[in-house]
Amino acid sequence: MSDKSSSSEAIGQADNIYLPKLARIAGIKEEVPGARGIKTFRIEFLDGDGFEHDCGQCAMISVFGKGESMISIASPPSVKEYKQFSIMRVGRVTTAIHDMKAGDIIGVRGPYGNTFPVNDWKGRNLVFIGGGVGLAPIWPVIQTAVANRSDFGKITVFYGARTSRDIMYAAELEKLRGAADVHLSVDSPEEGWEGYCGFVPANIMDKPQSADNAIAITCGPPIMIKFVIKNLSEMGFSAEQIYTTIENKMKCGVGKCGRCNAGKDYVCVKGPVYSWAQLKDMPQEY
Amino acid sequence: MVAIEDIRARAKELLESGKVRSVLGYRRGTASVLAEPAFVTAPEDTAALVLDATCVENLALYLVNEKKRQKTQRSQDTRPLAVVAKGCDGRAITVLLQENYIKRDEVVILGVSCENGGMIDTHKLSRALRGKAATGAAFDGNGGIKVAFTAGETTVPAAEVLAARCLECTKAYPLVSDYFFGDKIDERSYSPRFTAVSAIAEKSPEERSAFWAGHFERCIRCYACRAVCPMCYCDECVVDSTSFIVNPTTSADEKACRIRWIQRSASPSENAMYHMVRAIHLAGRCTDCGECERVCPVNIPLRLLNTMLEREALEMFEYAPGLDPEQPSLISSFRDGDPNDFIR
Amino acid sequence: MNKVPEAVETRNDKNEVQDFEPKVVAFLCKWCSSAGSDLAGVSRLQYPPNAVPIQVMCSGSVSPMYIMSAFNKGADGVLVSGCHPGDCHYLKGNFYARRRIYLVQKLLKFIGLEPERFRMSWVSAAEGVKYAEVVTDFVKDLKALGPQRKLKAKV
Amino acid sequence: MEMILKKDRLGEWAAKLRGSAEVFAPVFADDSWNFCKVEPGAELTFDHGNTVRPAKGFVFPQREVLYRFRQESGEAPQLTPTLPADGPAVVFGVRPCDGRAMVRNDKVFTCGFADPYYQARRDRVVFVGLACNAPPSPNCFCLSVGGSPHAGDGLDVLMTELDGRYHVKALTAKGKEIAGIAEALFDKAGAADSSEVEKVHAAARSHPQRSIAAMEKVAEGLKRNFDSPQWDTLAQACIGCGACTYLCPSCHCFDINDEVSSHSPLAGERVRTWDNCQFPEFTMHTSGHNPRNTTGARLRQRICHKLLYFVENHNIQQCTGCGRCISHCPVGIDIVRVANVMEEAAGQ
Repeated sequence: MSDKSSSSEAIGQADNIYLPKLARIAGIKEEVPGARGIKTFRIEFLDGDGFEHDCGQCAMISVFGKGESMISIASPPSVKEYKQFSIMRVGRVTTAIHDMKAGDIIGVRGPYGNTFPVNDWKGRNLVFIGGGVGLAPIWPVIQTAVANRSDFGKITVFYGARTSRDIMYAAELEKLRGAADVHLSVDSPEEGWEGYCGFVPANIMDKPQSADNAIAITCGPPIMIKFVIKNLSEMGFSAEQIYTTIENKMKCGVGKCGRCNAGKDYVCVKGPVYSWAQLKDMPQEY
Repeated sequence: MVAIEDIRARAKELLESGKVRSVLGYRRGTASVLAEPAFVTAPEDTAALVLDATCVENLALYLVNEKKRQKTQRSQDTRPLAVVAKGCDGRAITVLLQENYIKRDEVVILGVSCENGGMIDTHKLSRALRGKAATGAAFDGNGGIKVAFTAGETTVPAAEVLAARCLECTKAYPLVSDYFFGDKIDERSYSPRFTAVSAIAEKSPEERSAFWAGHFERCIRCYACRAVCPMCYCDECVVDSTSFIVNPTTSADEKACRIRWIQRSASPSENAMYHMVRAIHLAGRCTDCGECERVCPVNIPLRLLNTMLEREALEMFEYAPGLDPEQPSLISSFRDGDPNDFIR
Repeated sequence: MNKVPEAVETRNDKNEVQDFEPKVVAFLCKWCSSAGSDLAGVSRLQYPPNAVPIQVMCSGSVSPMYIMSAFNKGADGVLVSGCHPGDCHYLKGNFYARRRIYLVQKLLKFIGLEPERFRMSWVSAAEGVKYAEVVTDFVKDLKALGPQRKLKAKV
Repeated sequence: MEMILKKDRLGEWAAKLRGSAEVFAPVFADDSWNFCKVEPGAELTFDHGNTVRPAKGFVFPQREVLYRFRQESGEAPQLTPTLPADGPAVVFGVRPCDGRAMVRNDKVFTCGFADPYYQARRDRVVFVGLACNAPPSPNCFCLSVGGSPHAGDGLDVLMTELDGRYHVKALTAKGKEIAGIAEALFDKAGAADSSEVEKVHAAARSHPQRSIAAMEKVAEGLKRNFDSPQWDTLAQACIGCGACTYLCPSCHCFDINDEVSSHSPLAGERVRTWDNCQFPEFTMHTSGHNPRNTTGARLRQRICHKLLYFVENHNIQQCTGCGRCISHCPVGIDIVRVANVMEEAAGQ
């Protein structure tokens, strides 16, 4: 569902699908320090002509002179004044973004990909399972659910990171405690940490969730998703009840450059959000 | 002529005795006039092995590919590979041994002599048939090659269709081999060595510049020349600055600070850089198997770059590649007599 | 680092190239040639400032990649300068360099680049004068040749 | 609108067209046929079989500058889109398989998100097709993938060579327009001409060519054999060189990179270039994980994209049977053999 954004002659025709819109970095918050750090960027479109998006969609972030990379939009659709991206420093473009400061201008084009069907989940219990920077793509769904708390049943959030220093959205997770059960975990024990020690899939086995009238949404390193889905199935979750978002290398974001397909679907157009029912029949090409 | 039955019998014996993991040879292909590489593991399939003027591929490449494949797939079968090797292919294997990319006990070399024959050149064949594709080519026994194509057949003088490297070849048999087939003929009746490259070298600088500018402008950077070259075995090519092999331990800094030596687009300046850097990396290593020139879809005479450096290495440094696995490489050795007058 | 004058190419009515300032990239071995160029500077020798010096640990460490990349990025001339044979701090670096630079020079000449654009020299730490002469002579040759366009990336 | 053009008037037609467009035709140079600009007075002959590089380059060039960026320090970057501006072009001697590939390329580039660069070039080029009286290459198999030696889809004009003259049939408005420019050169096609064309086309269809036994079972075979070890044996000789996809008339994969010309002020171009699913790092994630890291997986992607995925998404094969990927593969990887192997496997 591509939203027809307002045309802006100054920058170029609106129908040039490769031309990014310019946006200013309004705020930067360092979530996780270090070489593989995570920073959260809030960006505001120049002269207000941005685009609308929905939970689960992504956008191509452009650093001119370095390149582009596809990042999930971490702010809920209800927030209009900025778009939020939480980016881990992993390569050429992400390092360039991490070196930027507030006020710098980047390019953003999108929104790309499909969405989490949040409206179909009204009245259901929601189980969110995030790992590392994988919390960002499912964060808009959590925010939307908490904002319309009465529409949903029990909300549980599992989130794990390598060490306590690697936990992102720490403050926001604490704020969630009222509206949802939050279970944090770190991979290996460290002093001063009372929460669960071990990988995320083990954490959910440690606190089994009931499968009836529930939807599980997970995102994280591919190895984590694999074991989370296995454990959820053992708990009785059916394939239709498990949703995830997969990551493939993307260059165009509009289903043309032929790079991100898993089987017959281009993940940038038909994905990245899939239910395990769809994913398990698709070739293992992600 | 080399009796193909001997090669088949030896290959069958090697497979049945379990001495080798598989035999790399040639068999009739379905795609074009050329024979295609055959990876024979079952003894009975050795009957399909052939050896004629269309067996142009340099099978040393598959020693490199199998070594890489074994590294990634960690297969336990460590028996050697048997490979059919012509003169130029055998010299390529010798350079791989010299650079100990492969160990001597990892390969069983079935050396074959081209005797007074040689391999056809698909570009010359296409020129002789004015762009039509040939479906068959074989020596007719008295200095000509019988060429079949869809609408009929014709005979062409061998010199007109044989590859330039075969016309200029002075040693049409490998020096290092475990088994040898055919007789070692030294004087060959075709053209003197380095004929093709001398013809270009004698041109004026303007003509040479226009010659190469025209070719580099047409290059589509499909990297077939690098992919087919047994000497280009680096996992990460210095020229591949936009897409390089990463593994989970490659840090963000390494990826961010990677120097882009050339751009991804196939513009003349970037193509010239790519071909020159590849040529200089092959100095003293290229054994003139001619594969880079054969596989080029836009017919760039790449062999000229490598044979020019080969001639310089021979005349100025008395260095010939692929003769002895123990000799030091060209670039990592020197002599007091090396030319010095160009330094002023 | 002396600032290289922008290559101002002005053509007069007879279309001759006037006061073209060639851009030269000079790879200078730290132990000899770079010291030689410092000596030239310290002794206030007057010579054209066109050569941008890049100090390398040894002329043997100058990869053909650097030379070709310099021409690709628009250098009009490239100079590689190292210690005289026998003086090399690493004993054989310059011998390896001699062989490799010879091959690069032949390759550049073969594809049609003017041979005068790529030069190698031995300049010891005591030869400030020689360094100035080498650069002056080199820039004179390059001025005659005009800007280098054969390998330069089109912008 | 069917007409007859005497062979010796072909040059005049090209000359008239050159008034308002650039004229391209197959030319034999460097031992192979390729589309080149036809200089005034140059002789125009059509005994080229098929060109090595397909007509794809006219609508999807190997290098396309998407836009230039320039940023003075402290200010917002200026982006200047660089939509293609070259003039109209007329390309002679395009074979029906290249024409049918244009229909596939149109589906990729104009459905869903419309690509303005492709559209700008596509609107300005006129493809004058030439029917194949005899198979141009020993590896042709257009009949197996629903095409034919005289198919007109994707072309603006279809010419058929008769003795001493060409039967010219305008198929689209653009075709009618370029025929109209040189109205006087053409004669009306009579009933005799039409029946001769029918005979020639029927003869062309009957010429033996390579064939994929049961095309309808191939897609099923590919789906069932997705994890079969046969992919590795079929691709064992593959060297991942990319010639097959660069020369394929319907391959459209590309890469987008920035080419910086100056750093202060920052200036450069964002460029789209051809890319290739046979290159190992085409699908390499930044983490180093590569969903397709063997030649077998990459060959499977190429064959399945052509004969399975495109069928599932658009119910037509993306492959038009020109045989270039077979003829120009350095090691003889053969899509027809792979399709037949997978089709037999569908039987078990």
